[in-house]
Amino acid sequence: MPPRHEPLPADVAAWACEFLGVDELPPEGPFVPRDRLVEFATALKNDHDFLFFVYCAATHYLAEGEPGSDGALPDRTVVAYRVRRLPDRRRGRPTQTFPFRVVVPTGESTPSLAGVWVGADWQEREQLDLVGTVFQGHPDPRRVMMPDDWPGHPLRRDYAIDTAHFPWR
Amino acid sequence: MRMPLDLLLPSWPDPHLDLGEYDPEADLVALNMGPQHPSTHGVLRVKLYLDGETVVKAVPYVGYLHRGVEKLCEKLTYVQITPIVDKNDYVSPMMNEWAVNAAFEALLGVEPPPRAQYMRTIFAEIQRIASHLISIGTWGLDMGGAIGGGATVFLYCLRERELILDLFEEVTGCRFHYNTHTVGGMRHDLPAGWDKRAKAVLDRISARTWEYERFLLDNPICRQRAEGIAVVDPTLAMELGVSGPILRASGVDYDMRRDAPYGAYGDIDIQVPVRTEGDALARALVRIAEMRESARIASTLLDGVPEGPIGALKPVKLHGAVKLKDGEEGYAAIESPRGELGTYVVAARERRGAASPYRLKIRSPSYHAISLLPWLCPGHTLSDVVVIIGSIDPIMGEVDR
Amino acid sequence: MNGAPPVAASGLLFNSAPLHALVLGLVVVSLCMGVAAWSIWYERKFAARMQNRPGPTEVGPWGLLQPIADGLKMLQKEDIVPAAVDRPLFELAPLLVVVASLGTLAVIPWGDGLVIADLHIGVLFALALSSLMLLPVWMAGWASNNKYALLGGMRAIAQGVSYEIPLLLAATVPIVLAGSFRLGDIVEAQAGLRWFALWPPGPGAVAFVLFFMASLAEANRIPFDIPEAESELVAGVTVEYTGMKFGMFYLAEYLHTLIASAIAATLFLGGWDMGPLGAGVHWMVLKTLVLFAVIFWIRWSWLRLRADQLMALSWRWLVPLGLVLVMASATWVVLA
Amino acid sequence: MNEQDQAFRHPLYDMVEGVARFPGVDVAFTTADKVLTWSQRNSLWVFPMATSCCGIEFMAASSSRFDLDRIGTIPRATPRHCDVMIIAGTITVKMAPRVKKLWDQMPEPKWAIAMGSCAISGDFYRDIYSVVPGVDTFMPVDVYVPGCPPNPDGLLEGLRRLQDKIRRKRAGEWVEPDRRPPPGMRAPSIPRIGDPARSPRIDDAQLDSVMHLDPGGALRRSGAPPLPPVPPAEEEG
Repeated sequence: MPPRHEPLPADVAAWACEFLGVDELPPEGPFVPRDRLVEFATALKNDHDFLFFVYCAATHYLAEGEPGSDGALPDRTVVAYRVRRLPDRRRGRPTQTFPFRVVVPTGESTPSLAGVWVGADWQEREQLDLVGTVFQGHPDPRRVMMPDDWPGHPLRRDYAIDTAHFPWR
Repeated sequence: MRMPLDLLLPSWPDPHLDLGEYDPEADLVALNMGPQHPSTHGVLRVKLYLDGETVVKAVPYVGYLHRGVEKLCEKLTYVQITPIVDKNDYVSPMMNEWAVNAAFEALLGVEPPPRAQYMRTIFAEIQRIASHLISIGTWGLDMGGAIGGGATVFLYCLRERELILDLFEEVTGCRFHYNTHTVGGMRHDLPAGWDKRAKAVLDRISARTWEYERFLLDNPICRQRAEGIAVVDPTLAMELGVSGPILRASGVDYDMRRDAPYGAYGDIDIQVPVRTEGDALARALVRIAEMRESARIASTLLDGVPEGPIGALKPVKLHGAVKLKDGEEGYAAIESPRGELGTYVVAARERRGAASPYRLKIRSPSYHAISLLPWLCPGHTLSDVVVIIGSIDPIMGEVDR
Repeated sequence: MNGAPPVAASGLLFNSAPLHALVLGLVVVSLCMGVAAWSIWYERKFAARMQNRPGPTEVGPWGLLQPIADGLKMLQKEDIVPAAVDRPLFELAPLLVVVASLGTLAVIPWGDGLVIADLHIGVLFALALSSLMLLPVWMAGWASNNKYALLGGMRAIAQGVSYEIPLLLAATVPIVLAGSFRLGDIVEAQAGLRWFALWPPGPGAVAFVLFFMASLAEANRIPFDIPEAESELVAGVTVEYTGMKFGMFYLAEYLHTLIASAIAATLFLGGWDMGPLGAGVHWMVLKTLVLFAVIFWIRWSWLRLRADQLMALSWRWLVPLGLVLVMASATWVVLA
Repeated sequence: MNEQDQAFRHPLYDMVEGVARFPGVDVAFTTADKVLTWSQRNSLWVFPMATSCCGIEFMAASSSRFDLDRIGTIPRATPRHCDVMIIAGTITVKMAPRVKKLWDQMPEPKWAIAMGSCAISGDFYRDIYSVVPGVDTFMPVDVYVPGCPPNPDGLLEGLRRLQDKIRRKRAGEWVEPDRRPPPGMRAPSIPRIGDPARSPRIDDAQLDSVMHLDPGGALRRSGAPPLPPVPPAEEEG
């Protein structure tokens, strides 16, 4: 049976525990407070060699009381990041990834990581467009996929899949 | 008298260049390439600001093929997703199928039987050859024109690709959009004698790759057009998340097949072609070397395909009954012809044990490669832009999803 | 000029020179138009064979009627004149482009005396008219009011100016060797298989290659077809033209190629004369068609150069080479 | 006849009509018309509106094995030179205005082929917010080539059908309009799991708000006028 999750690299996990003040990290990646996100990301990149930006994916969750919500937290977006360091053959280190997440309540914003990894620029733009997460300090906050005058953010849970857009459909 | 252009342009291209800060005497022309243009590989639109014929700023616009695949996947069962994602990277559908099913299997804790793993690996390698053939062919088309030598290159490449499509058609019944992977294994078994036919085709293609390499290296015009064009900085490429042949042509020796083995890649020794030039020619040469290597891998694996079942789950379980745990999320990636093709899945939360994902994101390599364009184009001429777009080989279905 | 007869006294088809020019002109122009049209079929078949495919097969036997179908279809197409174009120039350009190519036919000798107007500055006339092609191309590029067309027109001008000079320099070599500007004299100077492409062993052959290359550039053929590079500029200067107006550009492209082959055959390959094998129109036509096929061969097997590389090639290599060739041929004439 | 009803008319036809009043000339002109039609249908230059997967199959159709050039069909990059637009691939809401514009830029006489189920009906992207459910919602289509993607043979057959259609139209025969594949195929091929927040397909309020764009209600899906009745097939022989 294969592992469900790629194991977190031990040295980074220890550092992250210390940084976040927790004892154990979930295998899906720790939740990082928004105000310390840029600091966390910069340390990951500069001190721990995580140069490769893999993806950034935002997931929208509905608030309590709305149909279909899990009823614990307010209407929010969870942004999941994943970064990777490439194998270091001299030290015999395999390739390792490190995921981390950040919770953004709707109406608030999260700092953009485009200043840390330039690849976050386009990834965050996509999430901004499709999920509606607001990234503070993003260099180019335009829509990517949808036309500029498109109402709403398609990947939000309250957006119906067959929303009509006159006159083309 | 104006300053020479190479002095005006910043040495390190700035994708967010403010055109007001550029030379006020310059008479810039904004040229829209696309969304319908013969060499933007589909519906990519690049807005070029030209000073004479030199590009000052390039702004890619994507989304002309945004089909809402991620939203659609939230409404489908895990098993139904496979044919949908086929259409993302329409040049290598096998890879898409494997990428989503690998993520589902990892979260479900299912491991496909060895025969299925071998079949997946063989199919993936053959598919990689087909994809690179299209890539090289259309790159020739960009450099030589649809009415000219480029078309000859293109049609030679398509000639070989037809052989591969025949192989897949024999297994799955389709020329592409195979829908042959499923959660926990494969749908179609190998027909009798397929391995011999596949080997003959692979030998033939592997011999023909020398033809393409000679075409690239011995042709002075091709060398002039492609050498030193759009050199990709490896650090920038990594930060942008660019992977695959583009990264390997820039000197980064990283290939998920060897460094994070999946499928049957653990059973075989893989030589990863790496070049250090980082220019458009190097990317094409890496692709050609990869074709040769893929043919070798597939031929070797064809010798040792184990007998046994091709699926880990019972067929009755496949339809709608594959369920993941609530709230679980995970990520799995494979090395597609364009780089790391991954799937990020959040399992259902709304109704316990629902058979459809709550959120599914496809991490497509082409999307990251497109974000490289504003860095590569400035300083090159309009004719180079088509060479650059061809050499990073974007597939718009995968970029826009 | 003072009184030199514009038409040679011998070899007339009829007693009257104007009648001779009229009849021969009609025959040559219609034949060349026909050949240019059929050459589209020829090129499509040629390319198809190079690419392992059959090419046109369904329209007429072996697809032979394909150019007729194309031409008749173009006549029936709607003639769109976009609102933003410069209308007089837009309408005039396709006409001029055909006229400029057809004008060159006047001085090409197809046989002994078989020339519409036997000018004694025939070479200059031919080259001047073929470079006049640039004017309508630029007119089309400017008048279309389309950025792709404009870029195509600009490229055409730059390329034309750059390649005129090596073209003229290369054409100077046979002029110096024959000691005449008359195309008929140049052919006669090569009598007995002493082709300028072969005989003065050094400069002639190089000048032939140089002339051929520059003609390719003049006729906008690959690898020098940057004014209408489909992969970059969609269709270059013809991007806004519909129906027969585009058809005229299409035809003029082939005519120009045909004429460039004819001039090259006259200047360097001995024209209608084939030494011991006799002389006649058929040799001239054969040589022209062989050169024509070579142009197709190059077109379907090479890629396209970039605009700045094209200019660099001309100014850095071809112009100095041309100058050297002129001096070498002059030296040859003096020494021989 | 008001101006809107006047289709494009080539000046050649006016000339021809003047001459055709002389007796006996009409026979010659019928022959000439046949020749002209023959040229039209044997020189179909296509504009590949290739957006996605079907575009790859279109490329395969022009490749050595299938070779569209056999019937005189070559792809051209600019719509001004083309006769047939082949819409190969999904058309999204963002792309649709461009497709319409390119279609308008093509000179008459022109034809359109919807290649593949995405262009025909949107296929399983039909209900998605960003996808146009079939190109015939905003432009005319002459021939539908179903498949996902259609084989190159299928595309070749579609072009043959178009040639036949051109011939019969010009000969004055009744040509039954090519229809979409039957309703069973129009439905999304994969059933959906129930979506609690699902809304009706077209919101009537949204339609009414833009009614001035659509005075006759022709764009309204439910109120679309029915197709003209099909005359009974004539008996052969």
